[in-house]
Amino acid sequence: MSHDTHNHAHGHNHSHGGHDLPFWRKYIFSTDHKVIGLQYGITAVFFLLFGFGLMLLMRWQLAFPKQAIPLIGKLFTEDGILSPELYNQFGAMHGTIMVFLGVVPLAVGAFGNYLVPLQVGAHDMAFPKLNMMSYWVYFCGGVVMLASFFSPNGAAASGWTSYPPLSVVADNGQSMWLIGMVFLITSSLLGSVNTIVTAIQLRVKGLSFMRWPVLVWAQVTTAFLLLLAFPPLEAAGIMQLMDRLAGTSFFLPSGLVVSGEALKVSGGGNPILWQHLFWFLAHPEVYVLILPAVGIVGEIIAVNTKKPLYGYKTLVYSMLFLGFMSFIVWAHHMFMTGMGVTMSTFFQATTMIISVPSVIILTTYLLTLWGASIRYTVPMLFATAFLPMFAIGGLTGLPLGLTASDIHLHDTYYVIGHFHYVVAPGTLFALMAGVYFWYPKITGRFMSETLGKIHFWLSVTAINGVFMPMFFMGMAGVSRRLYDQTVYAHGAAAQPLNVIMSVSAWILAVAQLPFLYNMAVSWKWGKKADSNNPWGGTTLEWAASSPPPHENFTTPVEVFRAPYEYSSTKKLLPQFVQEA
Amino acid sequence: MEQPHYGFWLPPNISTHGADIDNLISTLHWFMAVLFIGWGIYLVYCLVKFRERPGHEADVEGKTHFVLPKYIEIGIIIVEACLLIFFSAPIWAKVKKDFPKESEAVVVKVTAEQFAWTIHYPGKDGKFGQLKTELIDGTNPTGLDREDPNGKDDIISPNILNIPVNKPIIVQLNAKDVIHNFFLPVMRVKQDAIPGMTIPLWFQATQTGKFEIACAQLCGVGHTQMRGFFNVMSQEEYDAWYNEEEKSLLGDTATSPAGETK
Amino acid sequence: MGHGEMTVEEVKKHVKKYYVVFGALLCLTIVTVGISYLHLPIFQAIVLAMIVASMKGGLVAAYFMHLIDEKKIIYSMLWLTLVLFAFCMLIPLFTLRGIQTYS
Amino acid sequence: MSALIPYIDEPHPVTGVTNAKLGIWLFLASEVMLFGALFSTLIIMRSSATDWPAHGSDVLNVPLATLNTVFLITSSVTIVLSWAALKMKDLKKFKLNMGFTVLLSFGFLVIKYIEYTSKFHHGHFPSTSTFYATYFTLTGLHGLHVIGGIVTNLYLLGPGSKMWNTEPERFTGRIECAGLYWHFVDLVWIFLFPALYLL
Repeated sequence: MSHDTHNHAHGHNHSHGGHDLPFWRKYIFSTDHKVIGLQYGITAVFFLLFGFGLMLLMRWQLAFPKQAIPLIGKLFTEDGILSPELYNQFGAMHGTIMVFLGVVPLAVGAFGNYLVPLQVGAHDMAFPKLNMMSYWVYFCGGVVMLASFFSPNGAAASGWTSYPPLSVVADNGQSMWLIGMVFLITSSLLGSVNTIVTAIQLRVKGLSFMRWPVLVWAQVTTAFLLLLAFPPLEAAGIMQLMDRLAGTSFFLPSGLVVSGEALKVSGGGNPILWQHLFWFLAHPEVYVLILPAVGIVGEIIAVNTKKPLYGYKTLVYSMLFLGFMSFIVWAHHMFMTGMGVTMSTFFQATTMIISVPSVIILTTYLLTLWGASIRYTVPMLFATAFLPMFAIGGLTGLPLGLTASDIHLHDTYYVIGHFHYVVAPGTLFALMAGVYFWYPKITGRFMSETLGKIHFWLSVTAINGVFMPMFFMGMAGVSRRLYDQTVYAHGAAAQPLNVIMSVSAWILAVAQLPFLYNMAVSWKWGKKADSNNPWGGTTLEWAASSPPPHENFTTPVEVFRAPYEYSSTKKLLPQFVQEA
Repeated sequence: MEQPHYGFWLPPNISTHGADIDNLISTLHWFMAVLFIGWGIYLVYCLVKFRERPGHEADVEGKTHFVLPKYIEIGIIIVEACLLIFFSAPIWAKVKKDFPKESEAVVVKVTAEQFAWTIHYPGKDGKFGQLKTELIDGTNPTGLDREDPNGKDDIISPNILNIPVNKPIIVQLNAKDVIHNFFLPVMRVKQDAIPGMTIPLWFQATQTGKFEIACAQLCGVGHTQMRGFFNVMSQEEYDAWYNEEEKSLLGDTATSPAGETK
Repeated sequence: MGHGEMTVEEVKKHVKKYYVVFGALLCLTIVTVGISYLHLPIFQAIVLAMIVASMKGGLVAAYFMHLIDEKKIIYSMLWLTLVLFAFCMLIPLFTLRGIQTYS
Repeated sequence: MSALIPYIDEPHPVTGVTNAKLGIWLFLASEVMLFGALFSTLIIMRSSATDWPAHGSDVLNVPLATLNTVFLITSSVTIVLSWAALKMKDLKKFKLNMGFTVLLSFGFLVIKYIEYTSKFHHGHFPSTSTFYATYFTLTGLHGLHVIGGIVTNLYLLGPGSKMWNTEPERFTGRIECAGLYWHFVDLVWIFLFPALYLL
């Protein structure tokens, strides 16, 4: 901490801090939000690839049941065939890793950390040390999760939802899963406090709330969701740990008989309680996954259509409403627990209501395209693809949100198709768009357009090959999480779809190679960005130099207008430029 | 009894209430398709028409915007409300609330465990025998007390649910260990089997045939193997099977009062 | 809260208030323990205990945590939290009650 | 680096609060949800339990818990007095009051320890019944919060108080935040006490 806090307002002393720190303070235990953002990003990409890898292995078993995995199968089991034990572990860990260690850290940790302070014109996050701590707590959570694969009977295998009693009677990997989750939750809580305070308190002169870029709105809404929805899961996690380690019976009813033997617990608990507390988080979590993506896509569409976002205020209110409503729809995940008529009607109604702001958000983006002059850069391609993919994901939520149609579709591949459309070609595409879009800001260089286009077209084709067949498979009544669906007659009939999905998934994996190569190589050898604002962006991050220096802005910045406005010459005008 | 035909779409429906569900599903998908194709056409049109090219400037003032979306939005809300009020809620109420009288239905207990289903018929007396945890072993998966007068004639049918056609069936669903899900794809029946709770459900078959029971909730390592069968029989076949089972339980004295067979 | 600019006099006034609140809290503690020895029917007992607890909590929040005179941003955030808190308390209970079972 | 982060020691002109103040309230909001879930569990466990004691006082030690309530309430007063002392620029009085707070919280823990060990002696463990499971988990988590408060308060009493010499405003702000947290811990106990011991 410095001693001259009283002249804080206009950074006269940014010479110290960034340049004379030792390596480990500058790049490892850094308090600079940009370094932490990159740390989050790199770790999250690693976990995304890891979680994706688990699924690639599972997809072999699904496409070719009980056949040895070629080449690498022997690494996992003696005969090279993925065992059902491993299959369940991989399934549970795929979900956990993708959601809690991959997408959220990338969308909230990396993009939030890097961009929110820049977009509000701050020099850093409000609590830089806390920021560093959130990253390292997240890192520890990740290490615990990875380590759980090496516990005696492997990692958690009760699905990412960890429903008790199954998860309570499961092997030790589940305890590590819970401990890992406590770390991840703590990290998210610290991070969201930081994001909210930064966005609200450190706004630069002239930046009123209604001048926040959509990404800031999205990140703040997300932070509120994390802040208020995660604690119940933390409580539930602690209770499940108590059930597992201290022999309590929060989630264990009386009279359990597991593999022929009466369980020696007091009983009297309620397994459904876990589902309530879990989904109290996990439904808002869906919006935690999607809102940052909505924000990123909004920024990219505004810049690449070269016109203001249509209905900025409507968009903002929709996001806030969406965030609020996301807290009262959670039990639509639990229709099949025997829910009564009154409560199921309540949750169906809230679920139908929440579709309204989603449609409004999509509509504002679609309407922004009207009358635009669309520049097809790689980020814009991904952002454009986000729209129909998100639409499919959203629309297929309807039959799942209505109890009657959910009777047939609940817990089938239809569900998997639905939420993957939202999260994979939805959120992940938006995040990739974000990477391409802000890469020149982060490094001062562009990523290759050619490789980017190859990446885009391969990905968009392959990813639909993965997820589109799932709707048909779900219609056919094939349950999710099946090790080998050919056991069932209706499963065997739908099996060819599995082959299509698996092959598409492997193509999708190959399609990511140019992306990774592009990201790595462009850092040093990419085309140089000719200015601080190569895309013609309107928000504050484009006022900083590329890459932004340690304290972001070398000259004081000020905001003069709403984020997406145009000048008298009918061109988009940055927020930070005063019109002559 | 021929094999039902399965494919890439809804499996055949043989229940009385299933047609409503199928109707709702197809209505919903038509609605979704209309919306998606509408958006799609608009999107593609925009992407082509408003691409960046020489001589084309973005209309930053948004003068060309139209008011259609407002009506579309209102339309969507109305359609969703109708789907909920006129389709989903009544179907759910019918499935969950309008139970047939037990006297007119076949009542069975289904108990799920890792990784099998146990189907328990009350026998001729129409009363279920007591279940006692301490009696559970390999041959008695639910711990049925045969000493209990009500339990003597109870039929235990591992993994096979036999039911008569055109007669309502009431299932009392329970689980011994973890949460399972009792899923009859052709019957449009799905209900979590939750330990500690006995949850009722009902359905009525309209065709005979041999079908499958699937577990639709991850229940452990053998989840995929948790496959049961259900046979829908004609009333005569069903009665014949039932009497046969009773006979083998109680000997030829099946028709005599229960007390004598001790 | 505007306590940043408080004068010493104002602080002294506050301190007096703290002592009054302290006394009230002690009294209410005695009251709630006393009520519990009456062994009232469970419903009345719960209602009374929660009323007393809410009064105590209210005093702590209002005076010790200065919520009686706080900024709008804190209020709006806390209202949001309270609404969600209510959802978290009530909805699971209602839903669990709604499950029909035999037993 | 803090040089460039505004509103550390003076309130933001629009929101009217400092960064730390907003931050601690956000944190407390999340704590409200944490305990919300636990209280929700308490209600659900109780409403379905078969062997819940008719009165908590039948199985738990009410006099000790009442004493603990008094301890926590008193410590809440002393911590707010320590903040008022700083407002009056009286570091000594601050230290005295903060010292009392820490002492009282240790007293709370000691009593908790006595309660726990006597329960263990009588063979009552978290695994005994859902009542004990709830009792131990809720009071245990609350106890962890008390320990967290003690660590913070000890730091602010000891090495942390050096900040008074360089940045008095900021230090007062820190004490206010520590106080808010501590009052919250008190608040939770105010509800836990009747819910577990008296009902």
